[in-house]
Amino acid sequence: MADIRDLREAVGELIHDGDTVAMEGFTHLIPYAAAHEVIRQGITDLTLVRMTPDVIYDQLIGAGLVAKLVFSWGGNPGVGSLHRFRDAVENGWPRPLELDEHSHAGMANRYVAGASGLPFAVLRGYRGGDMPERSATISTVTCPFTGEELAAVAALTPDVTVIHAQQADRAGNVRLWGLTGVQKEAVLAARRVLVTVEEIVDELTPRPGGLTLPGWVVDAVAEVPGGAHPSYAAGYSTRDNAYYRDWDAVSRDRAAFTVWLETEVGAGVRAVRR
Amino acid sequence: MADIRDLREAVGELIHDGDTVAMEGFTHLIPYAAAHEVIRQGITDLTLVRMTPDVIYDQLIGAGLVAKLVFSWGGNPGVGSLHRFRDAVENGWPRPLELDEHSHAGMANRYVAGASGLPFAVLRGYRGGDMPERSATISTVTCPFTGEELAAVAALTPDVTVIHAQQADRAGNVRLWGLTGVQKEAVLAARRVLVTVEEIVDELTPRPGGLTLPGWVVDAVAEVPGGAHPSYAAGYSTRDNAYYRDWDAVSRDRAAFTVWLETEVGAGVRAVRR
Amino acid sequence: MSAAGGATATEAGPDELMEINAARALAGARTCFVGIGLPSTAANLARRTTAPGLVLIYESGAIGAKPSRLPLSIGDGELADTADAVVSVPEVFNYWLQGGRIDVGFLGAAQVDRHANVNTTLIDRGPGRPPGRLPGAGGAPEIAASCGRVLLVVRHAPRHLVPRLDFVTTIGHGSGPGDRAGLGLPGRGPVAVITDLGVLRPDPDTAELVLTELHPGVTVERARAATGWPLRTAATVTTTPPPTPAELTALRELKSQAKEER
Amino acid sequence: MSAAGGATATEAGPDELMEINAARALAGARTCFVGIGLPSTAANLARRTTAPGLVLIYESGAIGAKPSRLPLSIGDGELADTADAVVSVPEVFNYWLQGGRIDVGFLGAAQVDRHANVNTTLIDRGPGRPPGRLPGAGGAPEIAASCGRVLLVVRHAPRHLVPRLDFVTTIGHGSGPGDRAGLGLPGRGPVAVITDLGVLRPDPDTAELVLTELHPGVTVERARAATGWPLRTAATVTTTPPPTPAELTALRELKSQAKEER
Repeated sequence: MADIRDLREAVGELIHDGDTVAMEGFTHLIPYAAAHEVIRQGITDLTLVRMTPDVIYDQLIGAGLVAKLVFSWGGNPGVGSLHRFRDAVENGWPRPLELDEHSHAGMANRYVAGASGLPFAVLRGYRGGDMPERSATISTVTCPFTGEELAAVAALTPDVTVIHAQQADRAGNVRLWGLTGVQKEAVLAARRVLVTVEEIVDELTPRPGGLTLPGWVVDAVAEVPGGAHPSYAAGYSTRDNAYYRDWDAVSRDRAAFTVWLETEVGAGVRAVRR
Repeated sequence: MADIRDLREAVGELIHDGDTVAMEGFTHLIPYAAAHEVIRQGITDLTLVRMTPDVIYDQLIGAGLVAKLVFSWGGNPGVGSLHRFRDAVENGWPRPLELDEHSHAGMANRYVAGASGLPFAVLRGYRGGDMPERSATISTVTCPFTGEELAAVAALTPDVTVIHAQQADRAGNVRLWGLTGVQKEAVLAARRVLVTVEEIVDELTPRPGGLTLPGWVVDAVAEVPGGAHPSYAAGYSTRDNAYYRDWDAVSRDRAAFTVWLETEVGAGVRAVRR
Repeated sequence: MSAAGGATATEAGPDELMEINAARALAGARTCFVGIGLPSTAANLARRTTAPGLVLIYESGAIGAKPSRLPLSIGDGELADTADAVVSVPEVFNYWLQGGRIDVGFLGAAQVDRHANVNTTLIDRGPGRPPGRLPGAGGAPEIAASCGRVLLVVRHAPRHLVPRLDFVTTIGHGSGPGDRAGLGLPGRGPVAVITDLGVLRPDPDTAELVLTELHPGVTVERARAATGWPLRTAATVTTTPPPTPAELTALRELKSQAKEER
Repeated sequence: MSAAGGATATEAGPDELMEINAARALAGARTCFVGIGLPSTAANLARRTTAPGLVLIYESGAIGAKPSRLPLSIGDGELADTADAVVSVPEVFNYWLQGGRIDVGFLGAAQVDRHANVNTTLIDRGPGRPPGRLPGAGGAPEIAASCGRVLLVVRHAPRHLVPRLDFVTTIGHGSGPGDRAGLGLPGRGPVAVITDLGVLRPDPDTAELVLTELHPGVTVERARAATGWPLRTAATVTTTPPPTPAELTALRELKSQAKEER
């Protein structure tokens, strides 16, 4: 069963320098508070995995903690570019950022393979484009029945997956509802799992369209009300669209970002250790 | 959008001699009424697909309508053998029955491949046993990343899938809840889909743990209260366990079965046409 | 209400006409795979005008979403609340998109070439400079592969309509007729590139994008000057019908609701 | 209440002791993949005795089912109603079983050979007669492959414990040590064959099933006579501890509830 923990302790125990970390959430339920705790603790040399590395990963990349990004779409949804991401890729600031780049279908299936204990997944994808030759995790297999050549993508098995959910009970059973994205697969693909929740309740109420992750597939649960802000938690909060818009100006400028990091997160930009 | 139809008409229009037909439901929500309508209409030379061909398929096989069975476990759950199935396999009565035999994991993944528009699925299965050499739909693929050899199973794409659900609305949107088994995959893998429902309602109420199949993936919906009997429909009925127990005696004897078929379904045993 | 550039209270600006044209292109479609931004605007406008029964499928997992206002993001709560079904992201891509259940996909692009191939990955900025980074593929390669047909929406300018892509993110028609079949791409691929000047469509014989439609008042010469390759014209170039008052009202209502909520 | 053959109000019959032994074998397990019949009886008994926190996973999709009575079928409504989560059948097999999340799997068998391989497919009935048909594999091949360990439960008789299988449905230990690793089977495979006379376990060196435990009053000779191959005994053969009153009461309550509902 999952331990109910303080966020600081849980992050410190579960996430280590050099880990491959997936923080998932498709616009909804993005685990910002946990990411900020990673920044505060200066956990670095991370390989970050996420289908849509939006502002949450822009912040981690800008803080200098990320060596590699595995992703399929990196933008600030509805606003524009991720400037810290671009600065790292284009200019190596504050450190170079290695990329492993996929399509959404490929990333989703990589998590499915990880959750299924398989080394790869099959899809009809990537055909004819330039992506396969840039990635060591895209290959092909031939159907033994039809002879069709299909794309194969390597399984994702993060060291740690972090998600935010609405509720957990005291045994660490986790309940989330609304758009639940690829979170179940990201959790089941990972070696260790940290879940922040809006609320710990005595009993989880069944609810339409939700899903439950049993406590025995979760390592730690931390109660962090508002832990998805500026994204939202259906039933608890709405998306802070102004934050995403304002991020554009903050993130365009290294100095403005550095001030933001110090004042809002309480951390400095890290140099590359290695 | 799905047409709301009379069961007799819907079966007659959607299911044809020689079709590959999947009637799914894992103990729960088994579409018996539709199967009995198939028997009454004498639709024959069928290839039947089902993970657990229980009493519903024993009845179709005994009626002489089935040329081939694709399955993973053929028994009367909690009671014993399927005697009509055994009589067909062991003695060719009333006609020989070709088998394509899989494990549950293989069958489930064959539906997944069909639903996904892929020609095959991959699993870590069948290793070391005698099943692969008896089936043309089990093969292997090699992981291009790790070199591991895994089982490949051919996609299932039934001509028709038939399921029973609790409710549909007037646009043919279907809602089922409780144990929903492999029904979504069986529906999405099929070329045509017939759903019988306990009730047609003005509006589908969201409900925990349920799933909705949009009307535009369903060809016809027929209102058939009790259409899953002797299996059950959670929220509407309970399983008629006595029926399953009594089936053992009815089905052990060809004459008793023939009487049952005439009196309960209103049909005779069919000779092989071809 | 501040209407888009060139628009007045009763006349559409070029961006508005592009959006309305995109919605019109959904007439007759049953299902549409919707990305956020202009595709979402067009699809939601279509539900209010040309395609009232259109089923919207968002890659975030909402199937049959019926938002009462324009969603601000692909994961907007309104999408889940109004959907017929909410499924996982892998299921959207595997069972619904790859399963061949979606009629129309919309794609935006940084670069489109003359065979409607798309780049959303990076921009070459010349020797000695690192390429400019774009968001990447998202769902585009598989949307373009598996939807029944694809609509591209892009502003008409030489930097968007280019002779050669800096990176091939997504195949449209490859290098010409037969390429899609050779690659085993199930859908028909791009059938139109809708711009703020008009519409390009693939020539039936060569699969090269040719000018088939111009907004009122736009000349062929202007469209050619805004295209990065020598743009050919179809035998007949039609003029985009001006928006009906109903179209314009519906579009502006949608967009003003979204603005107010920001 | 009609107790099982040989049982009295305070003493267990051989079937009851087999069921209680199966429940005991679940002590320390966190998760169990449950088939209907004896495995379900044992797993539900374990939840009431040796393993109160045991998570029951049914192949019908119920994860963490906590039935208040013995389910009559694998798709019993009680399973969904009491489960922590209900998932699809493909998800059970892919994410939960193949994903390596299940400690113990139970299997029944028509035939078990000396290396704990299993036949549930067909029985050879001699020349000129077609083989007798059994239900088939069900979940067994992948349960035996992927669960941390496997318990086989079978009546002790020469027709069930055979020198050679008529069909290899499910691999236990293949032809001996190293075979599982060679086949890439992730779990440890069968660790015990629980019968109505005692328990066979694989010899640590040869992986051959040897007699390690006998029910009270059962002799080695009787077990040997009921085994289809020359059965060896472990260095020490223990005697199954008689059931505690709590075990016997819990078992009989479970089974009488099930009978009443029939």
